Amino acid sequence: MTPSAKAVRSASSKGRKPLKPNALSLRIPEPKARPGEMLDFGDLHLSEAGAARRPPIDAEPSEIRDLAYDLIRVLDDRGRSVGPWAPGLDAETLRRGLRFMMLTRAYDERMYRAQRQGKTSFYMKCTGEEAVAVAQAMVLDREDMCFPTYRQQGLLIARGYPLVEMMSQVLSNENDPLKGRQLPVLYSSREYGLFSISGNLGTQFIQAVGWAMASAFKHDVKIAAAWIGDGSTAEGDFHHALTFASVYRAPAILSVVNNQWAISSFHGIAGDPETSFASRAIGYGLPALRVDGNDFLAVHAATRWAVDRARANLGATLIEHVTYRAEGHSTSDDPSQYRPAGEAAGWPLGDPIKRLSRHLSEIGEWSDERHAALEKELLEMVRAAGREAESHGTLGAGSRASVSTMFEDVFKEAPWHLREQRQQLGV
Amino acid sequence: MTPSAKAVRSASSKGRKPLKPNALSLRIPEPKARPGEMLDFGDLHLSEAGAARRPPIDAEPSEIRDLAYDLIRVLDDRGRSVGPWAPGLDAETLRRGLRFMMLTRAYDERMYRAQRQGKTSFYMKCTGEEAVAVAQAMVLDREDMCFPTYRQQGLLIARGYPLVEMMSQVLSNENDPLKGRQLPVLYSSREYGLFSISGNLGTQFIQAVGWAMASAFKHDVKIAAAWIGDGSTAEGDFHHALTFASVYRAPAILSVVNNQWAISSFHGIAGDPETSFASRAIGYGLPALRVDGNDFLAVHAATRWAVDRARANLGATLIEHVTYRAEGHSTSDDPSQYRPAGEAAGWPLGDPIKRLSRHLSEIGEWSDERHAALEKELLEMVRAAGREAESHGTLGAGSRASVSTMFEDVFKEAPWHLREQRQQLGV
Amino acid sequence: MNMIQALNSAMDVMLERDPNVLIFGEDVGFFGGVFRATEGLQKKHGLERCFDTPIAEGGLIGVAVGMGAYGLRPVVEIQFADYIYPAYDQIVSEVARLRYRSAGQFNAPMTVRTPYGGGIFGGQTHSQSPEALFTHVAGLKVVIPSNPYDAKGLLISAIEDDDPVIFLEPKRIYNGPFNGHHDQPLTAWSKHPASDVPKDYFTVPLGEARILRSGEDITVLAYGTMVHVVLAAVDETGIDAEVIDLRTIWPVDVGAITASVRKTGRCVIVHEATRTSGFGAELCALVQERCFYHLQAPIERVAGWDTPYPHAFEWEYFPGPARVAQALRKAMEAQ
Amino acid sequence: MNMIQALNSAMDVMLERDPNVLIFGEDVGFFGGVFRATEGLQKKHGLERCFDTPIAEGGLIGVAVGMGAYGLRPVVEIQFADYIYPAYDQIVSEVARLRYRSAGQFNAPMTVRTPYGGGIFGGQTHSQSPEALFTHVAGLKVVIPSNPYDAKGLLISAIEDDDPVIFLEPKRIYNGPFNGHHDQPLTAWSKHPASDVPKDYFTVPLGEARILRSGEDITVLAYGTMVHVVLAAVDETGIDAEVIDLRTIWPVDVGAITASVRKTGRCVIVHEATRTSGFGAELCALVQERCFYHLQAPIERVAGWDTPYPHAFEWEYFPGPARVAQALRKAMEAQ
Ligand SMILES: Cc1ncc(C[n+]2csc(CCOP(=O)(O)OP(=O)(O)O)c2C)c(N)n1
Ligand SMILES: Cc1ncc(C[n+]2csc(CCOP(=O)(O)OP(=O)(O)O)c2C)c(N)n1
Ligand SMILES: [Mg+2]
Ligand SMILES: [Mg+2]
Repeated sequence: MTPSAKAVRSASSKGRKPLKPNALSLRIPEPKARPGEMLDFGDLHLSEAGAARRPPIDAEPSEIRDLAYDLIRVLDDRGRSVGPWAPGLDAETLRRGLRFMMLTRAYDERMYRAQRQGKTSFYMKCTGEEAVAVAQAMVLDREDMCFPTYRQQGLLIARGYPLVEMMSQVLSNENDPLKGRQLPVLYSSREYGLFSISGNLGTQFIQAVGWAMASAFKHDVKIAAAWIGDGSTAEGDFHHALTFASVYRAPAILSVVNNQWAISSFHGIAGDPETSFASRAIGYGLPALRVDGNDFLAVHAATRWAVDRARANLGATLIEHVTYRAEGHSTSDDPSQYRPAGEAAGWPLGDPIKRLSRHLSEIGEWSDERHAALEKELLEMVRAAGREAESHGTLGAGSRASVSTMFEDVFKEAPWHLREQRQQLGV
Repeated sequence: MTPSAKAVRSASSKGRKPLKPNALSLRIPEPKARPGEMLDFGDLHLSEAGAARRPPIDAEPSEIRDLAYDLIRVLDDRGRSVGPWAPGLDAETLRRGLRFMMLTRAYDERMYRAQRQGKTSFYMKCTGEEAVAVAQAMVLDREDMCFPTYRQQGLLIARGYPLVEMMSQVLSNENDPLKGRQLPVLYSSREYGLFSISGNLGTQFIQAVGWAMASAFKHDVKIAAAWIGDGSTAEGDFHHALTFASVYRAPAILSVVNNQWAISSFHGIAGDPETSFASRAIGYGLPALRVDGNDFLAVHAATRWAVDRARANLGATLIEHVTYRAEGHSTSDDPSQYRPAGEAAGWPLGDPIKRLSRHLSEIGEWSDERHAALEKELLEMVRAAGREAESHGTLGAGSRASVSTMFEDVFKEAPWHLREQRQQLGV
Repeated sequence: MNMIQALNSAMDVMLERDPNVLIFGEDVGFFGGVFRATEGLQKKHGLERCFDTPIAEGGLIGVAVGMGAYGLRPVVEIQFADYIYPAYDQIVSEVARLRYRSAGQFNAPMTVRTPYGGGIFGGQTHSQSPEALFTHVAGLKVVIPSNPYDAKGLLISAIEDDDPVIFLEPKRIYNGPFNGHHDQPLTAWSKHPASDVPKDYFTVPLGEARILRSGEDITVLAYGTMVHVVLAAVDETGIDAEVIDLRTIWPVDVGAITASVRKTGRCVIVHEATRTSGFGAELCALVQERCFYHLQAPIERVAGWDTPYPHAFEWEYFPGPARVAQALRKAMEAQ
Repeated sequence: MNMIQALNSAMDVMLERDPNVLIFGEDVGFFGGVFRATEGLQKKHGLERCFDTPIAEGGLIGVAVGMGAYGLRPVVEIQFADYIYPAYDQIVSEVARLRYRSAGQFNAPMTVRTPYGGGIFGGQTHSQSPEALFTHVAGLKVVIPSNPYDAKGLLISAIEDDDPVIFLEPKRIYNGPFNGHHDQPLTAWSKHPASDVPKDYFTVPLGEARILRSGEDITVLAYGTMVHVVLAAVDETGIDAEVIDLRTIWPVDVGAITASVRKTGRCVIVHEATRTSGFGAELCALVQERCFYHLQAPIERVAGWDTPYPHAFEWEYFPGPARVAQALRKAMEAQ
């Protein structure tokens, strides 16, 4: 527990006067590797695939604290599904999951390029994290409400939300369901059970708990699911969510997507690198699962456990998905400035698409040919959708919602001052 | 884990339409007893005095999670000091502790009556909780900075802050060090290492971590101590404090004073009644101690452990003090409205003053006569101080700070607008 | 009814009429709230219709957003307006913008009740008037009643409104129409016509001011406790003032204000909040923009000083009748 | 220097001069901040002089309060002003009031740097101008530079000031004096005299406005990006306007404002923030209170619309030269 060498060096540097005996010093956590340094994932606590135990869904949280530190993994290195968490999904379901993940990635590629081509202002990919949103969407009922961050586009894709609508939001064009009001990727679809994504981090986590409380209040059967990034767990709303969820036993699935980075800050800035994000739940008396977020089967199984528990009126579960943000934070970011170039490639938990594809092949339900064909099909699909979306306009070119809509929906009906302002603008 | 009978009853009441199969329901926690009902402390997890183990101060937090659920107790039912946490304090120190606790109680009595007599607007007692502030103040160095709530008046008393000054603050008179600006009991004394008490709950917890970080940043040896109520742990700043304390390994003693109640809300509204407040620390990788807050020796010993650890540059410890708010929340409160009358008397952990007094007698260092004499002496002392303080004025009678001071200290120097406003008021 | 009883009655009526209405906040459940506004509601309507929350203002507003998205109409109490700041992010970034950013897919039809204002020796953190911190935020309605009748009628309108409403309750007049003469005994609401409040459902529309006293010489704009202080000052000066109780401060009833000032040619604005960037500044700007050519004197602002609210100086801080009278005379004398 | 370089230089100078200065915020350490304002400072001054924090704005301001009480001078960065709300309680209830409530025993001499304003297609949550939410709070100073020279001089003054300073940086002009003509290429700061910034220590005093253009016919009050928009509009209309860059918006340089308006008899106020209860309202109130008898026309406010900042309507929302020119003409035509 001594401060890192670097910290000490720099603490005593800058020609300060000699330290008092037993002088204190400030510990500033640093990632194991910075650009130009050797990769090092030493602080990542891994378990063997199949090793973690699977308790009954009505287990007391106090009996399963170990699962907040273990890592639930189903797919082993050879692509076999092993251990008590193996969900036993049929090949059809697995192929659907693979398809959604690959479609999500193809969609990201397309929109990333659209931004680079100046067709919109901003974009955010979820490359490497596709399993989280896709597998969870497949476990949730269509009626359950999702409160995501900007990095769960896989939810909409897995729920079959039209690509053209998604793209139109990103392009802020005339077909944008949000009328050009929101930054790209801050989707919203009541119809598809996706709550309006906020630009302010963390707020959705407690809102999801409120939605879940409302469902319980009405003796409904629907549950809520929320996502938050590792970095954002530091916001007060994360604490609020766990507190309210535990006090009122809200039927909610609370996921921390630990992709190791928060823009340029590594996970150790959001919490002591020695512990896990899943373990935050322990102090609230909530059950927690730490899961291999790049293992589609593990995410599916852990989510299934939490969903069944919530539906049985046993309340919320916190799930930490251990994954990796393989690309930049957003189109405004350049990760080569703050982390080693090879980190994504060296990530010990691999790539979720490759791993599920390998598993399907392993069980004789998939092949490189089929994979290549599917890739091609999806690329075509995205291309076609892209062309159609762009025909509705792009940011700053072609059509968009009429300017007068800018003054609508501030209130249900526009009061005098907004009518006046609209007239001033002459629209 | 099924919702409480009451909750179900009332959930299905109000002639709602029959529930769906596996309908969810909202759990609203309720205290075991309300006015007129039988006392019940069944959800209080007690351990035997002497039972809890005492790890070395450099133990890894991950090795001592059990101490977040155990209860550190030193004084047994017969008033003997037992077990590994017995601090082995000399009689002189114990008598000083007793004196400070009794003085705190006498002070509270006097100021409570002063409020009832209309000499001030408001007052808050800490009756039954004296051991927490007094024992901790005696372990901390005089140079360490305290960030208390309104219920740690024992800190000032144990540090020898003049009673007349304290009383003058409560009376908002001409001698009030805070110039009549603050609500009674929101003391501040830089000289005595007590940070300005805020009316807004929880804010001091993260500020204390900042002060501790500053001390470490300057390679100083001072540490910070902060207190927060059980109810206030739900505020975001509690989470912020644990997060920053763990990330930067701040030398701070973070105390949750669990006096069972937050005005009319029982501890189960601030967090699942099944778990402990100490256990909140686990998810941050911080060590936690759950201690009998009415046991002067236990509080002293636990605080000593945490202080030694912090001074060894090993960072913060969260201490939950299990105690009981024996009186109303404040002079504006009437607890008989929401909790059984006998609850204070029936509290299983007894009264801190009686218990320490009994222990001193048990070891032959105290007697009823000496106790009575001390009580009398302190009463006199408080009476004299009260008379002197009141001679400086009381709220709404006699003198107070000059009105023009109302416009000072908003900024270091008063800008034009405050000078103007002061002139408008003609002072 | 006094104001507390009227507020309680409004919530009682709405709990009865609408199964989607629920109430929560710190100490509002079994105990009935520190000001007793929700007394008896849990017992009558059930544990989960009116319950206590953890002490986390940001948390309870966040919960209300999710509940609103589900389809409920939460009525939340923030124990004192001074404690609403931990919820400021949820209110500004979420509650106020949800309808807009989701293009109408989601909204947060909540009512946030909170006692505000001074006059009770509450010191810095039980006396604040933060209304201007909400009028600046697009998407919020801000309502402040000044008597029991309006309190009930406006609260019911607020609960039924599909937009979020910040409902600020002038705690100093919960028990009687305090007029600033702290040295005189407080007259009870029972002696005031507005204490005659129907037991049943009725509404007072949002967005409509009320002319409490019509006059020819000067217009006084006020709300909350200050309405009663102004009436006292007007009496004492004998000035023929038109006194307007704004009731809804945003969107404000600009028509009523403009008509009055164009008639009188003079205007005094009164609030307890600190002067700088207070809501009085917006009122002043609106009036001079719309009535410039009718104004015969500078618009006067009477407000709290730009300091925290100091415990021992309650009455030096509180903008009482004397300061209002002074401003009235000043505005009348100006040519 | 451009504005980022000037800000970086100010912090570099202060880290060098004062061992009690330290810098922290989200991504400000190794990476140097998302706008690169702290680039190189960690490497040069040491890990604990400039470091990353958890994403908890309330937490980092709370930490800064404790550090201030210890005796340090924290300079904290809030990544975007739109994300300052989680810290609002700490700022309003703690930072602003600490000196007052402790009768001067404790103070929080911190500088809170945060990029604000629109013009970058940042949508609702990367474009806000929340200055009025701070000018209403007694105990805070609010500073907004409009060019590199002032940015460095004012930031050094802010860091050295013993009162808390909210330092709002108009992000749209980080790289050049954007004048609102988004269809024209942006001229770089290098072509602007104010880009000539001394490498070493110097200060620009807080509380002093600067007359950027003296004129006889009308006074225009602005700050931040809007200063450049106003200058463009003045050129284009050919109106002989006196343009005042407030620089410190609170406590504002009321003397400079009053003198100018008394001379010109007309006034236009320009800001990006939503109009209602924006800082323009306070300026409008101050001007009509002090210059009533000199005013020949209603004071005009040009401001952001009372809606969130909509992504696709950047230039319809942004108060550009055309809207300013319109207001100038209106104010000039009025009799
Ligand atoms: C309240 C708030 N503070 C800061 C930001 C700026 N910001 C946007 S994303 C981000 C990093 C979030 O990291 P993490 O939570 O780990 O999610 P990830 O991007 O890794 O998915 C930051 C600091 C914000 N949007 N909202
Ligand atoms: C932010 C904030 N919210 C609410 C309040 C009102 N309030 C004052 S004390 C209190 C109860 C606090 O209970 P707890 O934290 O358990 O401390 P205790 O009074 O029991 O010592 C409440 C709700 C406040 N002062 N500040
Ligand atoms: Mg992340
Ligand atoms: Mg308590």
